[in-house]
Amino acid sequence: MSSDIWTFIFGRLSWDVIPYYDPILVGTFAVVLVVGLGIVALLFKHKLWGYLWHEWFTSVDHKKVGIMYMVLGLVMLVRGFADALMMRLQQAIAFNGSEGYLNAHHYDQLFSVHGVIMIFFVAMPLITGFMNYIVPLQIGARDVSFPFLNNFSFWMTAGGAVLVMLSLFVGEFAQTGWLAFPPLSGIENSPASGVDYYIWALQIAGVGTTLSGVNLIATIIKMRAPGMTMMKMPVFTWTALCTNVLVVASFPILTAVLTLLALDRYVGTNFFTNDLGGSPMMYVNLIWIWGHPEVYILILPCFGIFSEVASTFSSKRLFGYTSMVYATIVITILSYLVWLHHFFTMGSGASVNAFFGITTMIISIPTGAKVFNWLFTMYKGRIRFELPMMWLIAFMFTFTIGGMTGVLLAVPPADFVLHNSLFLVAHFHNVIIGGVLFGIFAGINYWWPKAFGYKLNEFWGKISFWCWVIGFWVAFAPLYVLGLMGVTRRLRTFDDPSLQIWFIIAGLGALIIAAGVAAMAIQFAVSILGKNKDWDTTGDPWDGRTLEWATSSPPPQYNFAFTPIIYDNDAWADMKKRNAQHPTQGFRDIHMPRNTWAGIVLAGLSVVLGFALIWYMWWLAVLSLAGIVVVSIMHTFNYDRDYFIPAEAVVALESKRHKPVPAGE
Amino acid sequence: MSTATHNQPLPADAPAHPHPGISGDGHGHGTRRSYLIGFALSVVLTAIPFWLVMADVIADTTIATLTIMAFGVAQILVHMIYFLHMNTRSEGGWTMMAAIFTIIVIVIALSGSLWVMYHLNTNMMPGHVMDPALMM
Amino acid sequence: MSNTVQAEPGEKLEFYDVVSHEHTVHGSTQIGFWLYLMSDCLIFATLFAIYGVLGANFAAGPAPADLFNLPLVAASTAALLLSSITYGFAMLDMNEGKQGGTLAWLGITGVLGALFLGFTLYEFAHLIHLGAVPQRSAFLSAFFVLVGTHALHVLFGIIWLVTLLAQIWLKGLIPANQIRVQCLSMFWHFLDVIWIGVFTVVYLMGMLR
Amino acid sequence: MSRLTKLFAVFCLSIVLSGCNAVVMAPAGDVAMQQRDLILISTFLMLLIIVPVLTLVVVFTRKYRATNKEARYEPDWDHSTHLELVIWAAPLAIIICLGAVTWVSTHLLDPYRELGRIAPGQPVTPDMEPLQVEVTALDWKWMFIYPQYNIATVNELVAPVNRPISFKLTSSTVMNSFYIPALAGQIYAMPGMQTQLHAVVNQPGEYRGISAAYSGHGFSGMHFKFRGVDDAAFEQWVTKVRQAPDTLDRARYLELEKRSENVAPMHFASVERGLYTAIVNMCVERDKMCMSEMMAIDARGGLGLAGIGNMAPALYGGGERNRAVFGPQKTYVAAICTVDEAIAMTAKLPAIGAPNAAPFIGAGLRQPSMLQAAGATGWLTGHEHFNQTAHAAIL
Ligand code: HEA
Ligand code: HEA
Ligand code: CUA
Ligand SMILES: [Cu+2]
Repeated sequence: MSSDIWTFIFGRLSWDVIPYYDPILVGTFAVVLVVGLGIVALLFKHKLWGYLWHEWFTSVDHKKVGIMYMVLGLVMLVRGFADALMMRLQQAIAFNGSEGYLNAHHYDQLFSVHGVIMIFFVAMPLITGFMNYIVPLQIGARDVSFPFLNNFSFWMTAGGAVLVMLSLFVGEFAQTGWLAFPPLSGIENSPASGVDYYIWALQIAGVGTTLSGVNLIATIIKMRAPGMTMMKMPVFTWTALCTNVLVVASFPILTAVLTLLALDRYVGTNFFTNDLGGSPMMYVNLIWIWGHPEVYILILPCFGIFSEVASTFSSKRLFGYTSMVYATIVITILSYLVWLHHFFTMGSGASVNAFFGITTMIISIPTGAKVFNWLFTMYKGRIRFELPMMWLIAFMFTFTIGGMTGVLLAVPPADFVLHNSLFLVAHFHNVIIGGVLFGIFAGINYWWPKAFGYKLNEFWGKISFWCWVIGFWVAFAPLYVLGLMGVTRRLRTFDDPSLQIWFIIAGLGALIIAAGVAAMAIQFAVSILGKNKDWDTTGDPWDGRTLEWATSSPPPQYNFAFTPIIYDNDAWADMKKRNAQHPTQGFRDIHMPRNTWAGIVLAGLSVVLGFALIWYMWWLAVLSLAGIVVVSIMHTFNYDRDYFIPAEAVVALESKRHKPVPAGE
Repeated sequence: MSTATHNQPLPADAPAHPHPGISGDGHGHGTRRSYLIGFALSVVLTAIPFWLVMADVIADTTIATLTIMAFGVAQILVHMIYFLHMNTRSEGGWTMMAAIFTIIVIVIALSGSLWVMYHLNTNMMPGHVMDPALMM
Repeated sequence: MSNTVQAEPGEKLEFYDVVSHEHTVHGSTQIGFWLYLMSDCLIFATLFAIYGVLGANFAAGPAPADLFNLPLVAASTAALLLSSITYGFAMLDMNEGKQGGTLAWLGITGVLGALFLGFTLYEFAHLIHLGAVPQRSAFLSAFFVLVGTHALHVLFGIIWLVTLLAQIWLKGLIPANQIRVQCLSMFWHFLDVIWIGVFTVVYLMGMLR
Repeated sequence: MSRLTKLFAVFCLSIVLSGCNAVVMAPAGDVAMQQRDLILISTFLMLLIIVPVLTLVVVFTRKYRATNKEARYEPDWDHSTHLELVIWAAPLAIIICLGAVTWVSTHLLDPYRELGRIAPGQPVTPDMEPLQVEVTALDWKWMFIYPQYNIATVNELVAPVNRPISFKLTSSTVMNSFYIPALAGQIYAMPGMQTQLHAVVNQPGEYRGISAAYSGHGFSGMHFKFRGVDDAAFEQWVTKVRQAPDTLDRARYLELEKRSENVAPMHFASVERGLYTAIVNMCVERDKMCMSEMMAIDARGGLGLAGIGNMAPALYGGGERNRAVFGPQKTYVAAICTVDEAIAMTAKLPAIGAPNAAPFIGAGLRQPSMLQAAGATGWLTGHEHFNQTAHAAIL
């Protein structure tokens, strides 16, 4: 029977799952197709495939991997933002009996996919990108501990993103919210492919995230330059360490929980079902044990970025280094003690709620200490209002208020009226945009000259800055008000016409943000294409204080021809002050890891495996799994993983690039 | 996390430059003797709880449970020390640190989950008054 | 407090490591692998938490006392325990540079691991034959997944072990291979530790209930 | 700086108050009112430190801008023990106050707790018999059973003012959250489980009731009207519902339970005995074992190997309904007792008793008569102190 054969080959994949009836998606698909084909054609025309493959895709250089993470994050930002704009539009018009322009099937995917993309494929890649790029430089290392693993981790993250993007055109995404609570996400209530996309995209990306966490911790522990004790580590590196500790200690929980959900869906076990002893509440409990640390995973590196920015642009040592470090550690540990604040209203009783409410509030103490430390870093400084510094100031305003509303939500009886309301939505966008995104933008502006050798255009940067800050408040302040009006999240239509005005304002705010995004795109374009680029030959355009500024911009493959020796936690500022001279001779061969195709191939096979599992193509699943095993084993038989850059080449590079350190200050 | 290493002077071989060779960084080796001791201990620590349960030695379930768990913990420690060669020195104390942190997280997650779920269940599961006479 | 080293005026500090010893390739492998094990440990912790919470939800079906066969568990525990000491002997031989001994002890370890796996599979088959399938109750789901995940790890360990045998065979006890033997050793003993948790919590405490 | 502080406080307050239809800020029920007060109290407590922080941001960035060569510049000043102490102590102090407020209010406003008062100064008296409402969240509508009146409604909830209401909640398929912003905080409604909520409505009127936890495609339309009416009107309404043609028995419920969106209100003149208990126990289908029975059996160690086969095919919803690819046919555990026996044996979870008024002032938290003379019976000195500070800041 031909249908049997079809089912065997394609599982439950059929023409019906292609949403060709949806004009919005068809339009999107057309655009994606045209742009995609255009890019592919261009790459062929300029014969860039080989370049990309050899110089980027297979590269194990932490700097290139870092940049690839950033590109992935920025591309996915555009997707996540498109979703956000669509939601804003829908919510602005779906009044007075109007259904808006999106049906439930579509809208419910939108907020789920928006949350997933923004958290997993925007914020995570961006901060991982920074950590990858900056940490080895800041600790004076040649690369990360496990360069191959680094490349592999990146491709697994990218693989997850590919699956999410596929769900747009083949099948559907989950319609469950970004954490996919059962029983709603169980097979009975969500039989279609959406939740399976969710599960496998996150599983694949999760493997990458966990491994990159292991990698960066090992790097920070083992690869620090001589003299750099823990308490001389730059603050960004400290926050990176704590973030990755959080990653390694929380992502496995996500992996396990999603596996169990998958088992419920695929083999009919009863972990989170209503019947036969399952407990959906246990899923909620476990996923938040991961979920809460996750938000601190996002914010901690941004705290680090801001610490670097604060001291650099105040031309001053960071105030309270020690308390900064301890605050970071305290936040790390506390973040495991608060998860229940996401489900106060589930009914665990007053004592439990009060306990978790108070532990949650306690987090504002170390966070507050950090805020004050930044403040007193500026105190008695000489503040230069460059773009990163502007983002810092905007952050201090915005994040503090977002943090305050967070503490309000931590008061259980208050949360009983604010939980799942738009007030909550406003809270987390307030901390995520005002904290994480602003931090990332500060970081991009700050480290761009390091990565590419020239500063970003300031004019467009400022326009973008103002659009973002103003746009943010216009877009999200109304949500606070709406939350107080008792409006819940994830609503597609409204029947109270008096609410509409607020949604329209919020929509306008999102448009202002869009202008900010556009300005940022222009900023990048102008800076990249600009004829009279502001080339930086010193490697140290901001008068920086940490080691990444001690090498040229962009840094050579091996980062440092000579490993620096550290005496102070502002190592580079110290070297400048004491007039350290870069050696001009005594170069030696440098040992470097070799590029490898194994990472991208393994991740590719994982994507195929995920796709096969989503669509029940069992033969393909078995094949790709076997492929993964075989390739992995093959990879372990490859002992030839490194090579030496000969001293002469180093000398050539250095003489071309490395200017002697400018004396004094 | 790393309170132990704070502010310590640079160790003789700096972290960035581990000894060449493989077993340098203080990852302990066992000796034949230590392996055998560990093995003997774990045989004993396994046999006793099995015996306790299989021969129904302790009548009180709670005490029996606690005893068995104590044996389990003891044996885990034996394995960590004699087979995994855990000590405060290996890898500059980082293995120990990582293990301790993991244990803390596990304790929090396990006991927290049990605590939370216990309260959730008692607060919302319907009870049932069993009258044995009614059962079949 | 400033962390600056106060240099005496005129004292010359070295700012660059000119006499640099080269980075070793494998300097971070052990700590890295250990960190991975910690993350794996958390996966098991989650499964234990699930078992702790759902382990008594029999859905009016069978309970541990109806299903478990302690002598069988004792036998598989013995196999695993023995395999950890044989692995230990492999490590000792490796440290003494005895390739043959290493290979032999590793081989024995693998066989014992396979034996353990056989016991687990036998138990699963038996339960499924009885109808006590993972789908029957939350308790059975939690049981199968916890024990099954451990078994999967053992399977993975065996595959790794076989690969390693081939690599030692081909390349000898070169440093890269020694590192791998050490990592596998950590993995193997780690599985022991997990198994202690499993037989204590699942089997022994289950029989007590 | 103090002027700025004042300005900011007034600004915040005006935002809060100007949202005149911000129902959370101006609710109609005593419980929600206390929650509103708590929001205000906490916010003011936090502003005590947030406002100075924001002010310092402005002051420092202006004063220490690079172009201002007047300002002191100390590039190596990076530590001050005194300052660090203040930095950690100031948030700590606020959190200690807030933590105390949290601990007390969380217990007082526990939704499981019976009401101690129906309004400030009006304690609940023994002759006030709480109105009982059994709430079931269905896909995608709300069903209310009034056990004392043996009537039921869908998407319409009516309650007499100033009479305590005691809700019991459950759900048929997925998690929902029952929320009437004007009345009281929300609580989840979950299948196979029962949660509780106690509340009272003080002002007559019509309010919105919603589901606050996303539950699927029909979620946006899953709301209902909640009306607070006087006693006479309530009796009238009950009479009206009793005259409805429809009645609610198991069969009708199974039909009602099926998915539907934007459902108009419905009335049921009578309700089959034990229906709600059967819903909570997921044994509306007659041959299915009730949760309570199953849990009691499990507590005694299950049914042994014999129990394995004690399964019945899930007739309702079709045995094939969306089973896992590799899963078995959908089945459920067959009942041993009859459902009625099982229901009869199901124990009701008692609510937590009314708050013990002694350690706290009166019943429930104080009204935020923030600007009125502070009562002498302050239960928390920090709280009193705060009132004065806030007072001072606003004036
Ligand atoms: C990192 C996290 C993150 C970020 C940045 C955002 C950003 C935004 N979010 Fe979102 N949001 C979430 C995380 C995030 N969100 C989560 C977790 C949910 C919950 C999901 C759920 O309910 O399950 C949610 C839900 C959510 C909702 C649903 C509310 C509801 O439930 O009713 C809405 C409604 O409009 C919304 C809007 C927006 C808007 C307008 C932005 C804007 O601020 C968008 C900002 C724009 C950008 C971030 C794009 C910038 C682009 C660039 C800078 C790229 C430039 C580069 C090149 C050109 C190369 N978000
Ligand atoms: C980067 C992300 C991020 C960050 C940093 C935070 C930070 C905080 N969050 Fe937030 N939160 C989210 C992302 C984040 N959150 C997300 C995504 C959700 C929703 C998920 C979902 O449901 O989909 C959420 C939800 C959420 C809830 C659940 C609400 C509900 O579901 O009903 C709560 C409740 O306690 C909460 C609290 C807090 C607190 C107390 C902080 C604190 O860390 C804030 C600390 C900071 C400050 C307080 C400001 C600075 C401090 C001072 C100036 C010192 C003095 C201040 C005081 C003494 C008050 N958050
Ligand atoms: Cu049998 Cu109750
Ligand atoms: Cu949280």
